Amino acid sequence: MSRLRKAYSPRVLELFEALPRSGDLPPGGQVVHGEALALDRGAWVRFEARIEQGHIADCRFRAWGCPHTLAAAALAAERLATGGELPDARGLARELEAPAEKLGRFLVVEDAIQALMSEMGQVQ
Amino acid sequence: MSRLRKAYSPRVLELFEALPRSGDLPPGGQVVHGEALALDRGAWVRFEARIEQGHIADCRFRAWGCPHTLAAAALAAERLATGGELPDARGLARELEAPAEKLGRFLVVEDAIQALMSEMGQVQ
Amino acid sequence: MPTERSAVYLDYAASAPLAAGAARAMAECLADAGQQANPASAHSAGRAARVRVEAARAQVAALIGAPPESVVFTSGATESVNLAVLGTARAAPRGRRHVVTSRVEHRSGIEACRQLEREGFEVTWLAPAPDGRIEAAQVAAALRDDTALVTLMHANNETGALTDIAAVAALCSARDVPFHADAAQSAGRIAIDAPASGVALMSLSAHKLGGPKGIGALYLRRRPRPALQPITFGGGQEQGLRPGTVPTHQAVGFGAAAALARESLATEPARVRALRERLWQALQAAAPLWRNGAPDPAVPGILNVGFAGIEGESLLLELDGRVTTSSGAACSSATGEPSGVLRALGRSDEAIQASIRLSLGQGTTAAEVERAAAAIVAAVGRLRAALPEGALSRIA
Amino acid sequence: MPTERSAVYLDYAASAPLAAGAARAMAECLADAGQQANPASAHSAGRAARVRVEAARAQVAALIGAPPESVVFTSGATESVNLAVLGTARAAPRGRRHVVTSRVEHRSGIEACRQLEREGFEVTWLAPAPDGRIEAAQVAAALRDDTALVTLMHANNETGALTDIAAVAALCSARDVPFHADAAQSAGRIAIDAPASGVALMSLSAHKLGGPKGIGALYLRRRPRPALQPITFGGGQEQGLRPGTVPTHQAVGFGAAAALARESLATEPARVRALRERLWQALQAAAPLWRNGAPDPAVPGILNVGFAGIEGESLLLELDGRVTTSSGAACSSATGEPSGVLRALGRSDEAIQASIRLSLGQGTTAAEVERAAAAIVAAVGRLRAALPEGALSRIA
Ligand SMILES: Cc1ncc(COP(=O)(O)O)c(C=O)c1O
Ligand SMILES: Cc1ncc(COP(=O)(O)O)c(C=O)c1O
Repeated sequence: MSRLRKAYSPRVLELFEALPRSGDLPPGGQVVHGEALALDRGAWVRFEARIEQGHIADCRFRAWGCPHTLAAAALAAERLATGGELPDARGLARELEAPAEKLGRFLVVEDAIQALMSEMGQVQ
Repeated sequence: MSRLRKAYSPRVLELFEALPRSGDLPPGGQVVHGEALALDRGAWVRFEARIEQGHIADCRFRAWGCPHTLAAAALAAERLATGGELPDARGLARELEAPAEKLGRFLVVEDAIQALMSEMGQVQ
Repeated sequence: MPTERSAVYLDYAASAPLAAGAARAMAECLADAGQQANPASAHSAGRAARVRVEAARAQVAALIGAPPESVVFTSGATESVNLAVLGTARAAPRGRRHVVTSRVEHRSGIEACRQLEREGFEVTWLAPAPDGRIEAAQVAAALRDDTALVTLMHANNETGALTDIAAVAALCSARDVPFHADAAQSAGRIAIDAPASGVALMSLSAHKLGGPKGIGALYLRRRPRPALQPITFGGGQEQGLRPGTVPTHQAVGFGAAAALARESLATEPARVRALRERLWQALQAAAPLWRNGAPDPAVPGILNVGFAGIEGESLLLELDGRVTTSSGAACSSATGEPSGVLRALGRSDEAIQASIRLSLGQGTTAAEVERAAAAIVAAVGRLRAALPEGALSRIA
Repeated sequence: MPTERSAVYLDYAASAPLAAGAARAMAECLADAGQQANPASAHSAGRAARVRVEAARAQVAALIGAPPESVVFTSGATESVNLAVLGTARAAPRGRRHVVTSRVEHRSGIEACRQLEREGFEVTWLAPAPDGRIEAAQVAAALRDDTALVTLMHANNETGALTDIAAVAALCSARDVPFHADAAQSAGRIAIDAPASGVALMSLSAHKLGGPKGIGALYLRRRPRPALQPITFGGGQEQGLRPGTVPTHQAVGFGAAAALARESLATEPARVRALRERLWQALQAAAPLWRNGAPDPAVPGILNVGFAGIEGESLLLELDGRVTTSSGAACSSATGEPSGVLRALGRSDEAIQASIRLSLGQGTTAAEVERAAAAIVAAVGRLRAALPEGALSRIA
């Protein structure tokens, strides 16, 4: 493994390389969005989720940021889509084995999730 | 040739290595001495000459000093013994291709020659 | 099993690979016990080492058209710049407490001038034009009766922009002000004649021109010789300006690299410049993008380019194993601070983060340029595919 | 054709030959393009270089029993000493303007303290006892409420005399005064535990212990950490204390040599000491002679010896090609000044000129010692045969 890659956990690399659930949902159904942006903290994240019977049936993300940010957004989209526990910044950091200085970016991810949730609450 | 040797002219090396006419005259005959010493200038030179019919018939030297000083003393002893022109400090420096900072030592050699000459003058 | 293709090295501005001839000369020197004595020693072994050091000094001096006595070895350009800046200012006549420099200097120049501020000097920090250049006219306007020193880089390490050092030197000479040029990024890459340029002092780094890391040089004009207070004190080595045992193998490697660089000056600058422009053309496939700094006047090997919507750390990870390059200045990337040079050019923090410095050199080939461009275009494309709407125009 | 036998190298105190293991590690590093990036760069190649640098730092630190974070790389002990002396004094609390040092320091220590005098510090210059040692009691007597720094060498470079650095450190710690020990001549030659000794700072030089020239290190105690003002400014390398690109191959060579030296500490000191005493015995054939400094406490490899009636330059020329050694300190022999250390021991100028420093190390063998002694005895004999009467007693 290259030296630069060693600066990231295997999970971050895996998610960064595949960027699963990046892009847009296939058209159709009821869709909600959640976006948060803090350019000065180096992150911009947007989720898009299809709602079926009050639950998230599918989810995608788009993001601008460092590898940790992209990985965290991908991980969060996966959790949102599969109905896992709602990820928060600290949980993401733990799961991605991220250094402390990245927490600010994970908070942006958390904010985007919160925005999604609040839009979901409104449409119901 | 070694690098250190390159700091000296071939003539200096030749004289330093052989130190011709160093030591004492064979006993006998009329002998005069000339000595000069300037430890702070790094030189101490003593000539011994056998006088025959008012002329120097043989000459030896003893010296403490750097290679140039020893070479100059040897060269001077040779000149004194063979009746060549009386060497002075500048002449020695030229002949030995010595750097300027050695002149002080050659002046000690010159002083020793002068001392020898003046003792010669007195005994005659 | 497919063999892994090695990454294209486009980070010559951070450090050039050691030239094969320099590596050979160093290895010889390190293997030869006869050259390992202290070059300050009087004995033959010491003298042998000294002869090698002096030959190397002549090679380095020749690279900038200077006599060997005008070159002092240091541990690198960082030390050269510090010695020049701190040394000249501290040795300035009483009452001369003003220094002229720019905001786009290498960190060694910036920090040395900040230290002078702490010592009570007043520093004028010139700002570059949008093309990254500092103009002689700006220096003319900044010079004062109490100016002790003007210090400017010859070529900028991030944009490659060149300063007209002869014009600055003429202005300074007319007012008896010593002018120091940091030529770490230009020496060996373009032709330099230090004495003809009129600069009082010039800093060089070996590892930017194919020599080893850990050695540099400071050129001092012979007449009038600039007054200099050393920054370290000890044995009388290097004309009393830079004490410490001179590392023979390092000097030999620097000398060999300087000689090779000098030979290449007839052809390399044009070749490297053409490759750089070819790279720029090939990168158009990754538009929208922009160039930080102008192609001319500049050293031939630096292309600083920003890609709309891109975040530097992700781009570097995406390029890992394919293209070796730097975001921001290599010298500051250890600290993770955004580039002060690009900021001085008026770029936003996001635009700075979206920029990488691609730097080419002696070993760079056309095939490598194509390979690197393809890798970059692909990487930018993949990252952009995941961007939120609006990011392309906002991150620019 | 007779082959010329190579000269016996007895100048380890000026510079030790590069250890084969260190040369190999450096050559590998220089040949491997993967290790040639700037170790400050973020990319994989830069990280690879950084890993090598950090491994080397750990090796150097281990030699003195210290944690890696406490070691900063410099360009050599001259720079380390300057950084420690100037850096500590300049960073001292207001009102602390007094420095304690000795007359027998290496020129880097002497000149750095002279610079402090120029900056307004008051310096106490301790004089050694006739055996060349500085005693802790002298330091105790010199310490004042306004003392900013005590700086002393651990082993003297001309006589080998050792200072009891733990005793000095204890005195200094009790008064909150940082103590810097210049261990350039002791590190790798005798066991050192820097943290246990309590010194605040310690200077090391790679080329005195089998590493390359042009790299050194400064140890900084972790707690309490001595305050230090850098002497050069720039990128944040080396904890912000010593900017400039860290030369990977140099660090690697230093590390390898330190590791080898560390392994050898179990046996080498006793072996080298025995060889030194054997040399001293063999030289008795050239009596009248004297020893400058005492055999103990001292580093094992240095024998400073004077021969009545001998002039150093002539002796060195006579020994040329047979024994490589120095008259006076190698570091000052470029300037031709007589040794200040021997003068501080009370020797006359003539006695100093009659002295040479024979220094042994890792590569020295018993056969070499015999060969060197025979050559020296013969050389002394030939020069004495030409001495004026009285010179033997006068030049002593
Ligand atoms: C313009 C400029 N000056 C100075 C330096 C410092 O050079 P060195 O690494 O030799 O200390 C660099 C490179 O880092 C540079 O680009
Ligand atoms: C005691 C001592 N300190 C410092 C130095 C300077 O070491 P360097 O050659 O690494 O600058 C030396 C050697 O010259 C020395 O013997």
